[in-house]
Amino acid sequence: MNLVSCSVVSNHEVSAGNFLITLQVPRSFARPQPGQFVHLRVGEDIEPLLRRPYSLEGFTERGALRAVRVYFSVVGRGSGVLARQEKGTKLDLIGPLGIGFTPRPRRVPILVAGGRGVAPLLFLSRRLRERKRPYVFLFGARSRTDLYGVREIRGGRLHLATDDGSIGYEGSVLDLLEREWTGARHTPLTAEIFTCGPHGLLHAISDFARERGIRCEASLEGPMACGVGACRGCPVPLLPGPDSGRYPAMCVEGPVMDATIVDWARLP
Amino acid sequence: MNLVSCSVVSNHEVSAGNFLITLQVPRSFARPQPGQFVHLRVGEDIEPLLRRPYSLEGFTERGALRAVRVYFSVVGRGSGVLARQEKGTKLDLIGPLGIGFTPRPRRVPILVAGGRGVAPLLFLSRRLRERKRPYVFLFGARSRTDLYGVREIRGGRLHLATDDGSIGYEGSVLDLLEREWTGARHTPLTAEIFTCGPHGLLHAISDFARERGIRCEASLEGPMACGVGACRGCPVPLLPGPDSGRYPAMCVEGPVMDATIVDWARLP
Amino acid sequence: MKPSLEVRIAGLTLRNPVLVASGIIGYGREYERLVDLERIGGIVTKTVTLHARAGNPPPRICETPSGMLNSIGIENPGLQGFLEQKVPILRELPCAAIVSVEGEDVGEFCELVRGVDGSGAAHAIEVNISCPNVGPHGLRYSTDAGMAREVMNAIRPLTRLPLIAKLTPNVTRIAEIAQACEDCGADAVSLVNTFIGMAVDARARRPILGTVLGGLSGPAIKPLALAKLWETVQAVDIPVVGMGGIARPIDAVEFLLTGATAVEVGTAMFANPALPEDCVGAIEQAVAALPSAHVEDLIGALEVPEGRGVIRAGKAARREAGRHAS
Amino acid sequence: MKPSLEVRIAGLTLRNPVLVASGIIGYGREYERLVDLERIGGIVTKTVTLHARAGNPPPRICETPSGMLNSIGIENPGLQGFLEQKVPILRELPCAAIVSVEGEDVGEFCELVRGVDGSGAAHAIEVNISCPNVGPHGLRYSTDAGMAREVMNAIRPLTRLPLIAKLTPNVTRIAEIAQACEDCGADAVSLVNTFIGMAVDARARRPILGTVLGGLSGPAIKPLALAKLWETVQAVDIPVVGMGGIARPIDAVEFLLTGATAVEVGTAMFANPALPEDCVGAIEQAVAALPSAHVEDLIGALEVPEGRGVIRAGKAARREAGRHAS
Ligand SMILES: Cc1cc2nc3c(=O)[nH]c(=O)nc-3n(C[C@H](O)[C@H](O)[C@H](O)COP(=O)(O)OP(=O)(O)OC[C@H]3O[C@@H](n4cnc5c(N)ncnc54)[C@H](O)[C@@H]3O)c2cc1C
Ligand SMILES: Cc1cc2nc3c(=O)[nH]c(=O)nc-3n(C[C@H](O)[C@H](O)[C@H](O)COP(=O)(O)OP(=O)(O)OC[C@H]3O[C@@H](n4cnc5c(N)ncnc54)[C@H](O)[C@@H]3O)c2cc1C
Ligand SMILES: Cc1cc2nc3c(=O)[nH]c(=O)nc-3n(C[C@H](O)[C@H](O)[C@H](O)COP(=O)(O)O)c2cc1C
Ligand SMILES: Cc1cc2nc3c(=O)[nH]c(=O)nc-3n(C[C@H](O)[C@H](O)[C@H](O)COP(=O)(O)O)c2cc1C
Ligand code: FES
Ligand code: FES
Repeated sequence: MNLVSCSVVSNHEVSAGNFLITLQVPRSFARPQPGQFVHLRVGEDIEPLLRRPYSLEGFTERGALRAVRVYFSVVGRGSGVLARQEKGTKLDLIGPLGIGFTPRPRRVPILVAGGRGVAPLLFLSRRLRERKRPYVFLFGARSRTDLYGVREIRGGRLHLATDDGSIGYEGSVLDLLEREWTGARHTPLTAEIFTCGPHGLLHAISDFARERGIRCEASLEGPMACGVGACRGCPVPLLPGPDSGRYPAMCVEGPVMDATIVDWARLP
Repeated sequence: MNLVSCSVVSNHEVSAGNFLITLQVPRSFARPQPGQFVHLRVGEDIEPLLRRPYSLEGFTERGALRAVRVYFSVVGRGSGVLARQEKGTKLDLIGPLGIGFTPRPRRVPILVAGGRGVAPLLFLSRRLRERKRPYVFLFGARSRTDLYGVREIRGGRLHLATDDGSIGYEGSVLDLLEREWTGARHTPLTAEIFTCGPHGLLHAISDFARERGIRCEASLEGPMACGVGACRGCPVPLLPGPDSGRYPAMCVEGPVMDATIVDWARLP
Repeated sequence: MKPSLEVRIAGLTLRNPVLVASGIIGYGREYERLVDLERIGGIVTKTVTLHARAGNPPPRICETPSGMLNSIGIENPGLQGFLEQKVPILRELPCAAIVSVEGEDVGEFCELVRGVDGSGAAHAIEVNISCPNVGPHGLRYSTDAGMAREVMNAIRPLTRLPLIAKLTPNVTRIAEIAQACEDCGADAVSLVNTFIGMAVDARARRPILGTVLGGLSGPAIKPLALAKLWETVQAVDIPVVGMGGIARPIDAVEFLLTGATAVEVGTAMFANPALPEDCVGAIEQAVAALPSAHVEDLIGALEVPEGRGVIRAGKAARREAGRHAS
Repeated sequence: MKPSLEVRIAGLTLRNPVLVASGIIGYGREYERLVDLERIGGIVTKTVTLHARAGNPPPRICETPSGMLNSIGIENPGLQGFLEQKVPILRELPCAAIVSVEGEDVGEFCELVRGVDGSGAAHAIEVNISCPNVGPHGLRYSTDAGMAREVMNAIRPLTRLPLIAKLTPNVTRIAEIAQACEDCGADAVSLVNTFIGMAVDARARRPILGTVLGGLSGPAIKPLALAKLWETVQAVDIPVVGMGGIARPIDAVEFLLTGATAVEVGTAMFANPALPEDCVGAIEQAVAALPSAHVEDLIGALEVPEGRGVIRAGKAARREAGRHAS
């Protein structure tokens, strides 16, 4: 983890309101793991006051160029400023931060993405492919235009779901997961789940996993101030259990966590 | 006076840190007088919170195009945002506001400009020229690159002064005024002064005028909130005299005021 | 059909809960071409004092991060000037005219209330016991429940107009002052006036304001204003008028949800004179989304999770309790 | 030669007047790769309580215009955990380590002070009688001069470490609390802790913070913090540590000019971890511009025009008066 100054290599709108920004980072920026995030200062001004956390969509090392990519939606002031940053602009970021996905050997990773939550899972799928590990990628979104990155998903089995049925299965990616689980005869000893998406979806998936004793890691989101475990502003509420008396900090004990112990109903 | 939405016709840096912005205004924007100002919202965001007051450098009516021009320096957050506004952007402004210059018939107007204070005097000089009234224009600045608009000053006698002597007289425009006054044998009955520039200069010029009984109007600057006389946030301190018990509001009783009654030392 | 947004503050019925705060648009005329007063609930005038005031020396305002400081010092024409010059304007207003007054002592408060009452031009009186910009007097009344009591007790018998006591947030417990006002016959309280603040020009090594201290307003204080409102609505039964930092239309809804019966729009109007009208629009939308489509059901309707249950704030909670009891 | 920026707070000599505020960078380690602690005066630890605290339910933070609300609830490992896990870290710090403590009653304060004193790792103790996030306890001590007295009287005999009482701004007269602390042996006071605030999600009709109320910090409060500082430096003779909203390097100079002997940098560090170092740079520049090149001549050097003369604030004024008298 380091504070580094980076410059915008490119920043473009890939679909309505969704941007892909590529930032050149210096050598001192450590090689990130899928699921890790960067804490980005979107501009130089006092306002917006805080950095914004973003999962990495990818990391490139090509000759002298070392770059990270972030796939983001414009939802408020910070992301609005970020969307306006043009090629060549200097921004600074702290990263890579947090704990990423930790696939276990000899299990089939089932990646379940909801909407823009696809970003860290794309990163993960590329790593799996580099290591020639087969995987399953289930991707649900509102409509086909929101299915960012599908063409990049190679080396794995891909199933799509859209709410409007414009492509793939018409319905929730949760249905895809249920079908995949029974259809492919996965068991908690042969497969595990990695997921990212809206909290409602993650909640449902973690219920699914807990009921069946499946290992399930989810990438969480929530407001952050410091991003490095100092301020204790990003507590993750846990379900009753051995650890439930404390609040792990999402930024250092996450953002990827065992989904089955998170108390989703109390997460902002 | 009206609240109007306008769009940026052009905005470019005419010299280091100094911009000329042209804003198309609708029909409902009244024909402004030289010395009047507009109260500009430099962006859509909450921050900066207040509008920024700017004197008009000019007003154009050509066919369907009705536009105002503002000549401004980047000195802080608001002007910084304004400098980044590109062609086509919508901004809103309130105007025209305040009281402008009021040249009297049959007197020679001597226009004394310091630095970017030239803006409203350029506007005034164009009006005088339209009315075929002769005038004298004394213009002082730090260096020749700061002498914005000199080529436009026609129909009047022009003298330049620069601090660094890069063009014209080396020294203050105040010296030019003293020379002009004695050299051309003006008297308080034959000439009057209109001035705009840094407060230090205006202070000196108003002392010059008061000592000689010359009518002298200066365009003032200071922080403003409402711009329309409601908030009482822009008081002009007056010298001891019949009116000194009250604080005229710069935005409605100015910004152009009788310079000889202003207590410059107490003006922010 | 548009839902009715009418709210009542004692005898005063407002077309809708959006007012313009005192000190922002003078006595209405200054902004007449910028605000459509027919669309809003009313305006509160610049505070009137017994004697005319020239106000404080410049500079009187200073922008701060998401806020501004002011030290106007209640520049106003005094009661006599008000009656002569401003009352005719108020009579013509197409919305409620609430007249703000401030005295240096109880006697002055009485004279002011009598004068304003007699003018016939006021729909209500906002009793400004909260201005931080006029030396010890304002602050004395504003920070001491006992003094607030004295003022309210003295003026209450002098008028049948609704009396709205405007409170300062510069106190440890605003609810105590609010209760004192309620006890002594205030029909409503309004809050907050500005927070005491200061700005420094480090290069010149001088305070920026001519008076050193001034009052902070604008979006910067919205979280503080909401907290003071929340504290107050839980302590009194009279309507509370909320303000402080309203800058986006939805902010007005936040104040109503927290328990305000009406809101006053202040500083942010300088940038956006249409803001009060936009606030009416946002409230209209929020009310239309309610099953009942009643504006009262927005007021205090904040859902506060507590343990497993959900409690409701202030008057809304009491209303609910009443319903259950009956 | 660079001017010396050394300042003293009772027995504590700081390399320069820039500290990091409590609750911002934990106990130093969390930020070790982001801040060069060798360049700053010191850090104040996250507040330690007697028993470990899990903190408040989420959400605990919320951005507001130029500010943020927090309701962390003093999540910390408790005195025992502190002694075991954090003291070894503090010993290694290349700057002063000021340990912040808060008790729920006088007895807890005493145990904490004894424990921290005994650890040998603290250069000073910041006595947090000002946290708004731990229910009535913190607030009781913070808003009542009598309670502040009780705490200070009880702990003063227990340690020779400098005691810095950290004050809440959520009171009518902060100077009274500061004087009470001074009377009872505080070596310094620091201010301000956060202002009580609240945020509402209008669409969800819920408060945003899990605790409804939280503490406001960041640039939004800078004008308020400066005003509280100004009030305090005129009331006490002990050094005052200023903070609240420092976000640009020059802001630190504003606090020194207003009368602070040192400053603490808080919220804005989350965006810019280099801010404390940058503040040192700005102070260095301001000191170098003084004829004396002494940092003490910056402290309280604000020139306040009053009538025709010019007065100086707080300690600077008294120093000056002393010089003239002698
Ligand atoms: C570990 C992590 C990884 C993330 N990865 C991505 C990503 O890859 N792509 C993407 O589009 N978004 C991602 N987010 C969410 C993203 O951080 C927020 O959408 C963003 O901060 C919103 O900022 P804003 O200023 O546009 O919105 P505003 O609503 O104006 O933000 C106001 C405040 O709320 C906080 N906030 C609001 N919503 C969220 C949220 N959902 N999560 C965290 N903070 C929030 C902001 O950080 C800020 O402090 C991630 C969040 C976390 C914690
Ligand atoms: C009637 C009038 C006419 C003006 N005409 C021009 C012009 O033609 N060209 C030009 O470049 N400038 C002009 N100014 C000055 C211009 O308004 C300020 O330079 C500008 O507001 C600074 O804004 P900022 O955000 O960049 O600076 P900041 O310093 O960030 O502004 C902070 C606050 O201080 C106020 N402020 C700071 N300096 C001044 C100042 N000198 N005058 C008024 N307010 C100030 C701002 O309005 C704002 O509220 C005029 C001012 C007035 C009152
Ligand atoms: C320039 C200015 C002048 C004000 N004058 C008065 C006044 O005369 N009387 C009063 O009660 N409040 C006055 N106020 C306070 C406002 O009415 C309001 O209480 C405060 O500004 C908070 O609201 P806001 O943040 O929306 O501005 C004034 C505020 C400003 C900014
Ligand atoms: C996230 C956070 C946690 C804080 N925790 C503490 C704390 O434990 N003890 C304390 O005395 N102050 C705490 N504070 C208050 C700060 O030390 C400081 O007094 C306040 O934030 C004002 O300064 P600022 O505006 O520069 O942040 C905390 C502030 C923040 C933002
Ligand atoms: S954001 Fe500060 S601890 Fe996680
Ligand atoms: S700026 Fe409001 S009265 Fe002039």
